[in-house]
Amino acid sequence: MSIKVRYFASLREKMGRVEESLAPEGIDTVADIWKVVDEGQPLPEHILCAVNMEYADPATPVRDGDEVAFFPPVTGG
Amino acid sequence: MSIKVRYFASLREKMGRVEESLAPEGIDTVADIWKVVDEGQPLPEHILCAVNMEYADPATPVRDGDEVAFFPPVTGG
Amino acid sequence: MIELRDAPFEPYAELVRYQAQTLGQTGKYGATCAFVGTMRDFNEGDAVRAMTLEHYAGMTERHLERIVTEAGRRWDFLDVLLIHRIGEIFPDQPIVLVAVWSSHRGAAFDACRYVMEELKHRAPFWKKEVLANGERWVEKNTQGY
Amino acid sequence: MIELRDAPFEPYAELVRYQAQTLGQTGKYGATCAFVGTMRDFNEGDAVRAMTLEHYAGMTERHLERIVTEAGRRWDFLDVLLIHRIGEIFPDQPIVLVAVWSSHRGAAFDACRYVMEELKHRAPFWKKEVLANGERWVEKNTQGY
Repeated sequence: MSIKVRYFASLREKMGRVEESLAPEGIDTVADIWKVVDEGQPLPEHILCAVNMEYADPATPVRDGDEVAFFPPVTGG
Repeated sequence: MSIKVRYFASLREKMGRVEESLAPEGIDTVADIWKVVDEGQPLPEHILCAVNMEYADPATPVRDGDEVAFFPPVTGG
Repeated sequence: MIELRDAPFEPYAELVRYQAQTLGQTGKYGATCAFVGTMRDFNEGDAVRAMTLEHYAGMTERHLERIVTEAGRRWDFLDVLLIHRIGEIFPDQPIVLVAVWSSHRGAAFDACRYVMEELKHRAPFWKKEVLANGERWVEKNTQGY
Repeated sequence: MIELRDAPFEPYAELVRYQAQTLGQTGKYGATCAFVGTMRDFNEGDAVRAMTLEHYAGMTERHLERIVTEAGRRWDFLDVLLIHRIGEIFPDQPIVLVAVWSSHRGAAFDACRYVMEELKHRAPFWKKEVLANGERWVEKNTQGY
Protein backbone atom coordinates (compact mmCIF):
# COMPACT_ATOMS: atom_id res chain seq x y z
CA MET A 1 0.00 0.00 0.00
CA SER A 2 0.91 3.65 0.04
CA ILE A 3 -0.38 7.09 0.91
CA LYS A 4 -1.84 9.07 -1.97
CA VAL A 5 -1.10 12.80 -1.88
CA ARG A 6 -3.06 15.25 -4.04
CA TYR A 7 -2.64 18.95 -4.77
CA PHE A 8 -5.20 21.43 -6.06
CA ALA A 9 -5.38 24.83 -7.73
CA SER A 10 -2.48 27.25 -7.18
CA LEU A 11 -0.71 24.76 -4.93
CA ARG A 12 -0.89 22.11 -7.65
CA GLU A 13 0.81 24.54 -10.02
CA LYS A 14 3.40 25.51 -7.41
CA MET A 15 4.21 21.88 -6.61
CA GLY A 16 4.36 21.07 -10.31
CA ARG A 17 2.40 17.84 -9.85
CA VAL A 18 -1.21 16.68 -9.44
CA GLU A 19 -0.59 13.75 -7.12
CA GLU A 20 2.03 11.34 -5.87
CA SER A 21 2.24 8.18 -3.78
CA LEU A 22 4.34 8.02 -0.64
CA ALA A 23 5.63 4.99 1.23
CA PRO A 24 3.92 5.04 4.64
CA GLU A 25 7.09 4.40 6.66
CA GLY A 26 7.85 7.21 9.09
CA ILE A 27 4.55 9.01 8.42
CA ASP A 28 2.20 9.46 11.36
CA THR A 29 0.49 12.78 10.64
CA VAL A 30 -0.38 15.25 7.91
CA ALA A 31 2.59 17.36 9.02
CA ASP A 32 4.93 14.42 8.37
CA ILE A 33 3.67 14.18 4.79
CA TRP A 34 4.28 17.84 4.09
CA LYS A 35 7.86 17.50 5.36
CA VAL A 36 8.43 14.71 2.84
CA VAL A 37 6.89 16.51 -0.15
CA ASP A 38 8.32 19.99 0.57
CA GLU A 39 11.92 19.23 1.55
CA GLY A 40 11.49 19.40 5.31
CA GLN A 41 9.51 22.66 5.37
CA PRO A 42 6.60 23.07 7.81
CA LEU A 43 3.09 23.22 6.32
CA PRO A 44 2.35 26.89 5.50
CA GLU A 45 -0.48 28.29 7.62
CA HIS A 46 -2.69 29.27 4.70
CA ILE A 47 -2.62 25.82 3.10
CA LEU A 48 -5.64 23.66 3.89
CA CYS A 49 -5.49 19.88 4.15
CA ALA A 50 -7.89 16.96 4.02
CA VAL A 51 -7.54 13.30 4.92
CA ASN A 52 -9.91 11.02 3.02
CA MET A 53 -11.89 14.07 1.92
CA GLU A 54 -12.44 15.40 5.44
CA TYR A 55 -10.84 18.64 6.54
CA ALA A 56 -7.82 17.93 8.72
CA ASP A 57 -4.97 19.75 10.40
CA PRO A 58 -1.23 19.11 10.64
CA ALA A 59 -1.70 16.85 13.69
CA THR A 60 -4.33 14.65 12.06
CA PRO A 61 -3.15 11.00 11.97
CA VAL A 62 -2.52 9.42 8.56
CA ARG A 63 -2.47 5.70 7.87
CA ASP A 64 -1.40 3.52 5.00
CA GLY A 65 -4.02 3.69 2.24
CA ASP A 66 -5.24 7.15 3.11
CA GLU A 67 -5.75 9.93 0.57
CA VAL A 68 -4.31 13.23 1.74
CA ALA A 69 -4.93 16.50 -0.08
CA PHE A 70 -3.39 19.97 0.18
CA PHE A 71 -4.96 23.08 -1.28
CA PRO A 72 -5.32 26.86 -0.94
CA PRO A 73 -8.41 28.56 0.54
CA VAL A 74 -11.56 27.61 -1.38
CA THR A 75 -13.21 30.17 -3.66
CA GLY A 76 -16.38 28.64 -5.06
CA GLY A 77 -19.87 30.04 -5.29
CA MET B 1 -65.49 70.43 -0.77
CA SER B 2 -65.63 67.55 1.62
CA ILE B 3 -63.52 64.89 3.28
CA LYS B 4 -63.52 61.51 1.57
CA VAL B 5 -63.46 58.54 3.95
CA ARG B 6 -62.60 55.06 2.67
CA TYR B 7 -62.73 51.63 4.31
CA PHE B 8 -60.87 48.46 3.33
CA ALA B 9 -61.04 44.72 3.87
CA SER B 10 -62.78 43.42 7.02
CA LEU B 11 -63.46 46.96 8.20
CA ARG B 12 -65.19 47.77 4.90
CA GLU B 13 -67.47 44.77 5.47
CA LYS B 14 -68.09 45.73 9.10
CA MET B 15 -68.91 49.32 8.22
CA GLY B 16 -71.14 48.13 5.38
CA ARG B 17 -69.77 50.78 3.02
CA VAL B 18 -66.77 51.38 0.77
CA GLU B 19 -66.51 55.14 1.16
CA GLU B 20 -68.42 58.24 2.16
CA SER B 21 -68.02 62.01 2.07
CA LEU B 22 -68.14 64.08 5.23
CA ALA B 23 -68.71 67.78 5.62
CA PRO B 24 -65.49 69.22 7.03
CA GLU B 25 -67.15 71.30 9.75
CA GLY B 26 -66.05 70.31 13.26
CA ILE B 27 -63.37 67.91 11.95
CA ASP B 28 -59.77 68.67 12.93
CA THR B 29 -58.18 65.22 13.22
CA VAL B 30 -58.50 61.60 12.18
CA ALA B 31 -60.03 60.86 15.59
CA ASP B 32 -62.79 63.39 14.89
CA ILE B 33 -63.69 61.56 11.68
CA TRP B 34 -63.96 58.24 13.40
CA LYS B 35 -66.33 59.71 15.99
CA VAL B 36 -68.59 60.87 13.18
CA VAL B 37 -68.60 57.59 11.26
CA ASP B 38 -68.84 55.27 14.30
CA GLU B 39 -71.42 56.97 16.48
CA GLY B 40 -69.04 58.70 18.85
CA GLN B 41 -66.86 55.66 19.51
CA PRO B 42 -63.07 56.09 19.84
CA LEU B 43 -60.91 54.63 17.05
CA PRO B 44 -60.13 50.98 17.96
CA GLU B 45 -56.42 50.44 18.60
CA HIS B 46 -55.97 47.76 15.96
CA ILE B 47 -57.44 49.87 13.15
CA LEU B 48 -54.84 51.62 10.96
CA CYS B 49 -55.46 54.95 9.28
CA ALA B 50 -54.01 56.95 6.43
CA VAL B 51 -54.41 60.56 5.35
CA ASN B 52 -53.83 61.15 1.64
CA MET B 53 -52.27 57.68 1.40
CA GLU B 54 -49.72 58.28 4.16
CA TYR B 55 -49.95 56.35 7.42
CA ALA B 56 -51.41 58.55 10.12
CA ASP B 57 -52.64 58.34 13.72
CA PRO B 58 -55.72 59.62 15.54
CA ALA B 59 -54.07 62.99 16.20
CA THR B 60 -53.10 63.60 12.57
CA PRO B 61 -54.73 66.81 11.27
CA VAL B 62 -57.33 66.51 8.50
CA ARG B 63 -58.36 69.30 6.15
CA ASP B 64 -61.13 69.83 3.67
CA GLY B 65 -60.35 67.87 0.49
CA ASP B 66 -58.31 65.17 2.21
CA GLU B 67 -58.79 61.46 1.64
CA VAL B 68 -58.80 59.51 4.89
CA ALA B 69 -58.73 55.70 5.00
CA PHE B 70 -59.31 53.19 7.77
CA PHE B 71 -58.28 49.57 7.54
CA PRO B 72 -57.17 46.49 9.53
CA PRO B 73 -53.53 45.32 9.74
CA VAL B 74 -52.09 44.63 6.29
CA THR B 75 -51.51 41.03 5.19
CA GLY B 76 -49.86 41.06 1.77
CA GLY B 77 -46.83 39.17 0.49
CA MET C 1 -39.65 47.91 -11.56
CA ILE C 2 -42.78 47.54 -9.44
CA GLU C 3 -45.98 46.03 -10.78
CA LEU C 4 -49.35 44.92 -9.49
CA ARG C 5 -50.93 42.09 -11.48
CA ASP C 6 -54.57 41.07 -11.52
CA ALA C 7 -53.88 37.77 -13.31
CA PRO C 8 -51.58 34.79 -12.63
CA PHE C 9 -47.92 35.30 -13.54
CA GLU C 10 -44.81 33.13 -13.90
CA PRO C 11 -42.28 34.71 -11.54
CA TYR C 12 -39.14 33.08 -12.94
CA ALA C 13 -40.09 33.79 -16.55
CA GLU C 14 -40.73 37.42 -15.58
CA LEU C 15 -37.38 37.53 -13.82
CA VAL C 16 -35.52 36.11 -16.83
CA ARG C 17 -37.29 38.47 -19.23
CA TYR C 18 -36.63 41.51 -17.03
CA GLN C 19 -33.01 40.52 -16.51
CA ALA C 20 -32.43 40.16 -20.26
CA GLN C 21 -34.15 43.47 -21.07
CA THR C 22 -32.85 45.61 -18.26
CA LEU C 23 -29.56 44.18 -17.11
CA GLY C 24 -28.64 42.48 -20.38
CA GLN C 25 -25.18 41.09 -20.99
CA THR C 26 -23.63 43.65 -18.71
CA GLY C 27 -21.40 41.37 -16.68
CA LYS C 28 -22.01 43.67 -13.71
CA TYR C 29 -24.27 41.60 -11.48
CA GLY C 30 -22.65 38.78 -9.59
CA ALA C 31 -25.56 38.06 -7.28
CA THR C 32 -29.30 37.69 -7.64
CA CYS C 33 -31.58 36.92 -4.73
CA ALA C 34 -35.16 36.11 -5.66
CA PHE C 35 -38.00 35.46 -3.26
CA VAL C 36 -41.31 34.02 -4.43
CA GLY C 37 -44.32 33.82 -2.15
CA THR C 38 -46.76 31.15 -3.28
CA MET C 39 -50.30 30.48 -2.09
CA ARG C 40 -50.45 27.44 0.14
CA ASP C 41 -53.53 25.24 0.43
CA PHE C 42 -53.47 25.52 4.22
CA ASN C 43 -53.25 28.26 6.82
CA GLU C 44 -53.54 28.04 10.58
CA GLY C 45 -54.56 24.40 10.32
CA ASP C 46 -57.37 24.87 7.79
CA ALA C 47 -57.59 23.91 4.14
CA VAL C 48 -57.78 26.97 1.91
CA ARG C 49 -59.46 26.77 -1.51
CA ALA C 50 -58.87 30.27 -2.81
CA MET C 51 -57.95 33.74 -1.71
CA THR C 52 -58.78 37.31 -2.68
CA LEU C 53 -56.13 40.01 -2.39
CA GLU C 54 -57.55 43.49 -1.85
CA HIS C 55 -55.35 46.58 -2.06
CA TYR C 56 -55.59 50.37 -1.78
CA ALA C 57 -54.90 51.57 -5.31
CA GLY C 58 -52.40 54.39 -5.22
CA MET C 59 -51.32 53.95 -1.62
CA THR C 60 -50.05 50.44 -2.28
CA GLU C 61 -47.88 51.49 -5.23
CA ARG C 62 -46.59 54.53 -3.36
CA HIS C 63 -45.46 52.48 -0.38
CA LEU C 64 -43.91 49.75 -2.50
CA GLU C 65 -41.90 52.41 -4.35
CA ARG C 66 -40.80 53.91 -1.06
CA ILE C 67 -39.72 50.56 0.37
CA VAL C 68 -37.55 49.89 -2.69
CA THR C 69 -36.10 53.41 -2.51
CA GLU C 70 -35.27 52.93 1.18
CA ALA C 71 -33.57 49.61 0.40
CA GLY C 72 -31.52 51.43 -2.23
CA ARG C 73 -30.23 53.85 0.40
CA ARG C 74 -29.17 51.02 2.66
CA TRP C 75 -27.64 48.59 0.17
CA ASP C 76 -25.69 48.87 -3.03
CA PHE C 77 -27.71 47.00 -5.65
CA LEU C 78 -28.24 47.36 -9.38
CA ASP C 79 -31.93 46.70 -9.78
CA VAL C 80 -35.10 45.35 -8.18
CA LEU C 81 -38.09 43.63 -9.75
CA LEU C 82 -41.19 43.46 -7.56
CA ILE C 83 -44.44 41.93 -8.80
CA HIS C 84 -47.43 41.45 -6.50
CA ARG C 85 -50.76 39.83 -7.27
CA ILE C 86 -54.13 41.35 -6.55
CA GLY C 87 -57.54 39.75 -7.12
CA GLU C 88 -58.48 36.08 -6.89
CA ILE C 89 -55.67 33.58 -6.28
CA PHE C 90 -55.66 29.78 -6.07
CA PRO C 91 -53.26 27.39 -4.31
CA ASP C 92 -49.84 27.03 -5.99
CA GLN C 93 -50.17 30.39 -7.70
CA PRO C 94 -47.48 32.98 -6.97
CA ILE C 95 -48.48 35.95 -4.84
CA VAL C 96 -45.27 37.97 -4.88
CA LEU C 97 -41.85 38.08 -6.52
CA VAL C 98 -39.00 40.21 -5.20
CA ALA C 99 -35.71 39.92 -7.10
CA VAL C 100 -32.59 41.95 -6.37
CA TRP C 101 -29.48 42.14 -8.57
CA SER C 102 -26.19 43.30 -7.09
CA SER C 103 -22.45 42.92 -7.46
CA HIS C 104 -22.03 40.99 -4.22
CA ARG C 105 -24.27 38.51 -2.45
CA GLY C 106 -24.65 40.28 0.89
CA ALA C 107 -26.54 43.22 -0.60
CA ALA C 108 -28.79 40.96 -2.71
CA PHE C 109 -29.83 38.82 0.28
CA ASP C 110 -30.25 41.76 2.65
CA ALA C 111 -32.18 44.01 0.28
CA CYS C 112 -34.47 41.21 -0.92
CA ARG C 113 -35.38 40.27 2.63
CA TYR C 114 -35.81 43.90 3.68
CA VAL C 115 -38.23 44.57 0.82
CA MET C 116 -40.24 41.44 1.67
CA GLU C 117 -40.46 42.28 5.37
CA GLU C 118 -41.37 45.91 4.83
CA LEU C 119 -43.92 44.93 2.18
CA LYS C 120 -45.54 42.53 4.65
CA HIS C 121 -45.73 45.21 7.33
CA ARG C 122 -46.44 48.40 5.40
CA ALA C 123 -47.93 47.77 1.95
CA PRO C 124 -51.72 47.95 2.09
CA PHE C 125 -52.81 44.52 0.91
CA TRP C 126 -55.39 42.32 2.64
CA LYS C 127 -56.03 38.62 2.16
CA LYS C 128 -59.40 36.98 2.43
CA GLU C 129 -59.38 33.19 2.42
CA VAL C 130 -62.07 30.87 1.06
CA LEU C 131 -62.34 27.79 3.31
CA ALA C 132 -64.56 24.73 2.97
CA ASN C 133 -67.16 26.33 5.22
CA GLY C 134 -66.96 30.01 4.43
CA GLU C 135 -64.61 32.93 4.15
CA ARG C 136 -62.30 34.70 6.58
CA TRP C 137 -59.92 37.62 6.55
CA VAL C 138 -56.32 36.87 7.39
CA GLU C 139 -55.77 38.93 10.53
CA LYS C 140 -52.02 39.14 10.71
CA ASN C 141 -48.82 38.04 9.04
CA THR C 142 -46.54 35.30 10.23
CA GLN C 143 -43.16 36.29 11.61
CA GLY C 144 -40.44 36.70 8.99
CA TYR C 145 -37.45 36.08 11.24
CA MET D 1 -30.85 17.72 -5.11
CA ILE D 2 -27.19 18.60 -5.55
CA GLU D 3 -25.48 18.68 -8.92
CA LEU D 4 -22.17 19.72 -10.42
CA ARG D 5 -22.38 20.85 -14.04
CA ASP D 6 -19.54 21.10 -16.54
CA ALA D 7 -21.59 23.08 -19.07
CA PRO D 8 -23.65 26.31 -18.92
CA PHE D 9 -27.08 26.01 -17.32
CA GLU D 10 -30.20 28.15 -17.01
CA PRO D 11 -30.79 28.46 -13.27
CA TYR D 12 -34.41 29.61 -13.37
CA ALA D 13 -35.41 27.02 -15.96
CA GLU D 14 -33.78 24.35 -13.77
CA LEU D 15 -35.61 25.71 -10.75
CA VAL D 16 -38.98 25.67 -12.51
CA ARG D 17 -38.40 22.16 -13.86
CA TYR D 18 -37.29 20.82 -10.48
CA GLN D 19 -40.17 22.51 -8.70
CA ALA D 20 -42.71 20.99 -11.11
CA GLN D 21 -41.19 17.51 -10.89
CA THR D 22 -40.43 17.35 -7.19
CA LEU D 23 -42.78 19.70 -5.40
CA GLY D 24 -45.55 19.61 -7.99
CA GLN D 25 -49.00 21.00 -7.27
CA THR D 26 -48.65 20.28 -3.60
CA GLY D 27 -49.81 23.60 -2.22
CA LYS D 28 -47.34 23.10 0.63
CA TYR D 29 -44.60 25.59 -0.12
CA GLY D 30 -45.42 29.19 0.58
CA ALA D 31 -41.88 30.52 0.22
CA THR D 32 -39.02 30.03 -2.22
CA CYS D 33 -35.70 31.80 -1.85
CA ALA D 34 -33.34 31.43 -4.80
CA PHE D 35 -29.82 32.75 -5.02
CA VAL D 36 -27.94 32.81 -8.32
CA GLY D 37 -24.25 33.67 -8.49
CA THR D 38 -23.25 34.94 -11.92
CA MET D 39 -19.82 35.53 -13.33
CA ARG D 40 -18.98 39.22 -13.46
CA ASP D 41 -16.64 40.73 -16.04
CA PHE D 42 -14.61 42.46 -13.30
CA ASN D 43 -12.97 41.49 -10.03
CA GLU D 44 -10.77 43.54 -7.75
CA GLY D 45 -10.64 46.33 -10.32
CA ASP D 46 -9.60 44.18 -13.29
CA ALA D 47 -11.51 43.09 -16.36
CA VAL D 48 -12.02 39.33 -16.39
CA ARG D 49 -12.47 37.48 -19.69
CA ALA D 50 -13.09 33.96 -18.47
CA MET D 51 -12.71 31.74 -15.47
CA THR D 52 -11.96 28.11 -14.73
CA LEU D 53 -13.58 26.40 -11.75
CA GLU D 54 -11.55 23.51 -10.36
CA HIS D 55 -12.97 21.14 -7.74
CA TYR D 56 -12.02 18.09 -5.72
CA ALA D 57 -14.26 15.37 -7.14
CA GLY D 58 -15.81 13.43 -4.30
CA MET D 59 -14.90 15.82 -1.52
CA THR D 60 -16.86 18.67 -3.10
CA GLU D 61 -20.05 16.63 -3.40
CA ARG D 62 -19.63 15.23 0.11
CA HIS D 63 -19.33 18.67 1.68
CA LEU D 64 -22.19 20.13 -0.32
CA GLU D 65 -24.40 17.27 0.87
CA ARG D 66 -23.32 17.88 4.43
CA ILE D 67 -24.02 21.61 4.25
CA VAL D 68 -27.56 20.96 3.02
CA THR D 69 -28.08 18.31 5.70
CA GLU D 70 -26.91 20.73 8.37
CA ALA D 71 -29.26 23.41 7.05
CA GLY D 72 -32.07 20.88 7.31
CA ARG D 73 -31.35 20.38 11.00
CA ARG D 74 -31.48 24.10 11.65
CA TRP D 75 -34.48 25.13 9.51
CA ASP D 76 -37.73 23.56 8.55
CA PHE D 77 -37.77 23.46 4.76
CA LEU D 78 -39.26 21.14 2.15
CA ASP D 79 -36.50 20.90 -0.45
CA VAL D 80 -33.24 22.34 -1.74
CA LEU D 81 -31.87 22.50 -5.26
CA LEU D 82 -28.16 23.28 -5.54
CA ILE D 83 -26.37 23.41 -8.88
CA HIS D 84 -22.73 24.50 -9.16
CA ARG D 85 -20.66 24.94 -12.28
CA ILE D 86 -17.22 23.47 -12.82
CA GLY D 87 -14.95 23.99 -15.81
CA GLU D 88 -14.63 27.03 -18.04
CA ILE D 89 -17.05 29.91 -17.42
CA PHE D 90 -17.57 33.23 -19.23
CA PRO D 91 -19.02 36.54 -18.00
CA ASP D 92 -22.80 36.56 -17.47
CA GLN D 93 -22.90 32.77 -17.09
CA PRO D 94 -24.34 31.40 -13.85
CA ILE D 95 -21.89 29.82 -11.41
CA VAL D 96 -24.22 28.62 -8.70
CA LEU D 97 -27.93 28.23 -7.93
CA VAL D 98 -29.25 27.58 -4.44
CA ALA D 99 -33.03 27.38 -4.11
CA VAL D 100 -34.91 26.54 -0.91
CA TRP D 101 -38.63 25.80 -0.65
CA SER D 102 -40.40 26.09 2.70
CA SER D 103 -43.77 26.84 4.25
CA HIS D 104 -42.70 30.19 5.65
CA ARG D 105 -40.31 32.82 4.37
CA GLY D 106 -37.93 32.99 7.33
CA ALA D 107 -36.67 29.44 6.82
CA ALA D 108 -36.28 29.90 3.05
CA PHE D 109 -34.18 33.06 3.42
CA ASP D 110 -32.10 31.72 6.31
CA ALA D 111 -31.39 28.30 4.84
CA CYS D 112 -30.55 29.67 1.37
CA ARG D 113 -28.08 32.13 2.79
CA TYR D 114 -26.58 29.55 5.14
CA VAL D 115 -25.99 27.12 2.27
CA MET D 116 -24.36 29.85 0.17
CA GLU D 117 -22.08 31.02 2.99
CA GLU D 118 -21.03 27.52 3.98
CA LEU D 119 -20.46 26.58 0.34
CA LYS D 120 -18.20 29.61 -0.07
CA HIS D 121 -16.19 28.68 3.01
CA ARG D 122 -16.12 24.89 2.95
CA ALA D 123 -16.80 23.42 -0.47
CA PRO D 124 -13.54 22.71 -2.32
CA PHE D 125 -13.84 24.84 -5.44
CA TRP D 126 -11.13 27.14 -6.78
CA LYS D 127 -11.46 29.92 -9.34
CA LYS D 128 -8.77 30.89 -11.80
CA GLU D 129 -9.40 34.08 -13.72
CA VAL D 130 -8.27 34.91 -17.26
CA LEU D 131 -7.36 38.59 -17.45
CA ALA D 132 -6.18 40.66 -20.44
CA ASN D 133 -2.56 40.05 -19.49
CA GLY D 134 -2.53 36.56 -18.03
CA GLU D 135 -4.16 34.31 -15.46
CA ARG D 136 -4.52 34.47 -11.70
CA TRP D 137 -6.04 32.37 -8.96
CA VAL D 138 -8.71 34.02 -6.85
CA GLU D 139 -7.16 33.97 -3.39
CA LYS D 140 -10.14 34.50 -1.17
CA ASN D 141 -13.86 35.08 -1.17
CA THR D 142 -15.57 38.40 -0.55
CA GLN D 143 -17.49 38.78 2.70
CA GLY D 144 -21.08 37.56 2.57
CA TYR D 145 -22.46 39.74 5.36
